[in-house]
Amino acid sequence: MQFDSFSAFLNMGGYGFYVWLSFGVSAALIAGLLFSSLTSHTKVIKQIGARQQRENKLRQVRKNRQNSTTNNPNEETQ
Amino acid sequence: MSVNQATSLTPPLISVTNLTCIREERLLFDQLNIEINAGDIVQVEGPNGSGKTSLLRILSGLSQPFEGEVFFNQQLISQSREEFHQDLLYLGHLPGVKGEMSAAENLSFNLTLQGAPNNAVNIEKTLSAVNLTGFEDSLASHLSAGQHRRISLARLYKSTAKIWILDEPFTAIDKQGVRALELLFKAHIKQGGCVILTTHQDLLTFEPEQVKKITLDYVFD
Amino acid sequence: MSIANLSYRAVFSLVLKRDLTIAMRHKDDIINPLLFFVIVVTLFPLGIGPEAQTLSRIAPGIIWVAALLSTLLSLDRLFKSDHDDGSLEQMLLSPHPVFILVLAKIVAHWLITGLPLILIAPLLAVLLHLNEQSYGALMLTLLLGTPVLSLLGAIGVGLTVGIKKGGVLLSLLVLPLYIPVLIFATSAIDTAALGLPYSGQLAIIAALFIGSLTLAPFAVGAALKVSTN
Amino acid sequence: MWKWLHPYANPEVSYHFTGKILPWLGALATLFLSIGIIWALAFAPADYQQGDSFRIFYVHVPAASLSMGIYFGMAIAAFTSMVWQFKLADASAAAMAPVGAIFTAIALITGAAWGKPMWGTWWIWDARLTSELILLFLYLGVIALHNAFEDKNLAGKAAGILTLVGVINLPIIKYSVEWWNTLHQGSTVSKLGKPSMSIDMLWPFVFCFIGFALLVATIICIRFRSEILTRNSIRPWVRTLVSEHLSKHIAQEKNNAI
Repeated sequence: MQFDSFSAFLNMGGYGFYVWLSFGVSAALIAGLLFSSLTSHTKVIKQIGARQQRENKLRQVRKNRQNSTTNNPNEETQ
Repeated sequence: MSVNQATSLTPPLISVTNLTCIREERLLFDQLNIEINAGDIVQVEGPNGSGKTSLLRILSGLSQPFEGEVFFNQQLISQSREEFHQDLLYLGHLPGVKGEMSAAENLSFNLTLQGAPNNAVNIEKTLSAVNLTGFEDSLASHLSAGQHRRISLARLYKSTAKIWILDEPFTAIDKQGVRALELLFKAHIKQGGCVILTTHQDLLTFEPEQVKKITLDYVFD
Repeated sequence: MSIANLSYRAVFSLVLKRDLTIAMRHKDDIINPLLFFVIVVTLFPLGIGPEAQTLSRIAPGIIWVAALLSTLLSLDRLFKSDHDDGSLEQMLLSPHPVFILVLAKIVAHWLITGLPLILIAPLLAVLLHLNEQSYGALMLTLLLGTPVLSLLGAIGVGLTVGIKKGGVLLSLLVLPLYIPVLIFATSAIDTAALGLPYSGQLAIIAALFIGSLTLAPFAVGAALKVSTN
Repeated sequence: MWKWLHPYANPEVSYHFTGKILPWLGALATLFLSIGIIWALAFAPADYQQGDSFRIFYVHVPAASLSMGIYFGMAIAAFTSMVWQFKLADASAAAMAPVGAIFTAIALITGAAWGKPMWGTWWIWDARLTSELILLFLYLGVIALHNAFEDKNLAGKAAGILTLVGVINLPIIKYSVEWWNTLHQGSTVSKLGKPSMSIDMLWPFVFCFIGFALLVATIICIRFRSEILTRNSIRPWVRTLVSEHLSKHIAQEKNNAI
């Protein structure tokens, strides 16, 4: 241990402000990056899920529409 | 979705395998296979946003598909770029006409760039074929959108390319002009060329069974 | 095949002539960047003060930074209008190698915007009390340096031409690439003011010119293919 | 080499592979970083000239060299994707850019905080700081270009071209800035640099460096995985994965509600 007391550790031989500033800003930036990377992963999954649901709905609508337009004439001819 | 039932023995002019296209994370078409032979006229149809323009741009090599390959004379178009482009005439939505140049200058530049033979007399004749007599020397910025389109369509009359890819060639063209263009297409496919086009109206002078259709309807808006 | 094959030189001069014709009929493209150059340079004495000594000290930097900015301003015209009216697609679809077409367009751009800058620069140097020994260096660095600006700038335009609001983005992409030219050019002019030989800096700018001349057209070609996709 | 690499060229395989190594990477990064940082802050000796301000070195130097390293990594990825049409390389380059930009920013800020007690001013046009600043501009350019394209495949290609142009320029810029710096240096300024390091300074530095490198790898891995998902959103494997994930999520929310 290089420092006698906790306050000496904080003081960093008079350079405390600069040392803690650099370590603090670095930690904050990295934490922010880590956080945004993790949330963007779940956001991407949610986006893809939402689009899938929308596409499924559209597919359903199209199928219904096709059934209603193609089935009727078929019944008449048969 | 094969256009041709593989009746001819000659290899197809253009063939496409397993073409998949994604635009803005939307699937436009999936695993498309097409063969286009000399003498074919192909109409690509589908609702707005179904990827007609994207397909034409992929066929011309302007866009890269997400997956799949386009072959010209059984060679990848990326590997035979020069030969392919010599045999290709693509006209997109945009006419490619500079407002600062006259109609004649525009046509002459475009023809020279494509390597088609041209001279002053020829240019005048070609412009008159698209009803632009008297406008040869007027700056294109003074002409209308329809006239711009006709300047770009004028290249068809002098083109030596076998493959014509035309995106909505009939927009802003009157009925007479459409008829003239269709006659031009007929002559072109008779000479062993092929025409691939999108259009909202049906082709008038062609028999319905003469026109091969590619339908794109893989839409999820 | 009945296609009359054009030689590379014929294609080059065809495109060059076309671009020059268009520029001559649309003179704003030549005059506006030039006016911008002049105005930016005249702003500095107004902002800093008219002392001849201060001005002559910073004259090389001012002239070069103004040249960078006015080149940046004019870059937009390089491919934008061709992209918007569809002629760019047609050029990419021509059977000729893309780098020839691109090179012709860049040369045309330099003739339209770079050359007038060089011609008017001595006049502005007088306004800024540039050291008398530095005029030769100023002209030579501009002569070798402005083509580099056009070449590197073309890469940025190629990348941003398909983007709707590409103007600001373009400056972000291009300006960092201009830094070496700026450093060596101003240093050559400074060195000349001291009466020392500046051939070293000139040689480096020449090397940058040769390097960008050989590599940039291919990068621009690739960028345009992405932008028209 | 290619045979060995081939299975990993498949997006699905590399998604699952990175998913497996991710916890290990994260754990190793935490281990090395916590040892390194505590050692650097509390146990490493103070520099005989710079005193305790020297401790900034343990963050500044790893961040600066990693910021350059990530740019070169991006350039290699861009080159691979351009030459071999290797789509995953684009995804990895896209994952690297923001990480590199953040580490460049860290190098700049710690450099300024180190410079203030040393030079008496926050900013000095020192060669290393200046080229770091220009590197930040290059990163921001790549990121901005990436964001300007809506189609991620196109964005990757465009950013790749810019990265390659940048990587050719980077040595030239670095050299020109160094040369410019020596030219304009009036008074002798004590440069930021590595004083002769004693062995009890070296070890914490090694731990910090490896720790930061592992941290970078971890974050790139996380981002890489989301890039793979966005680029392959139409694939069946992504669809099943997403629906499984969402159903699990919904079940969890129900449990929470109860």
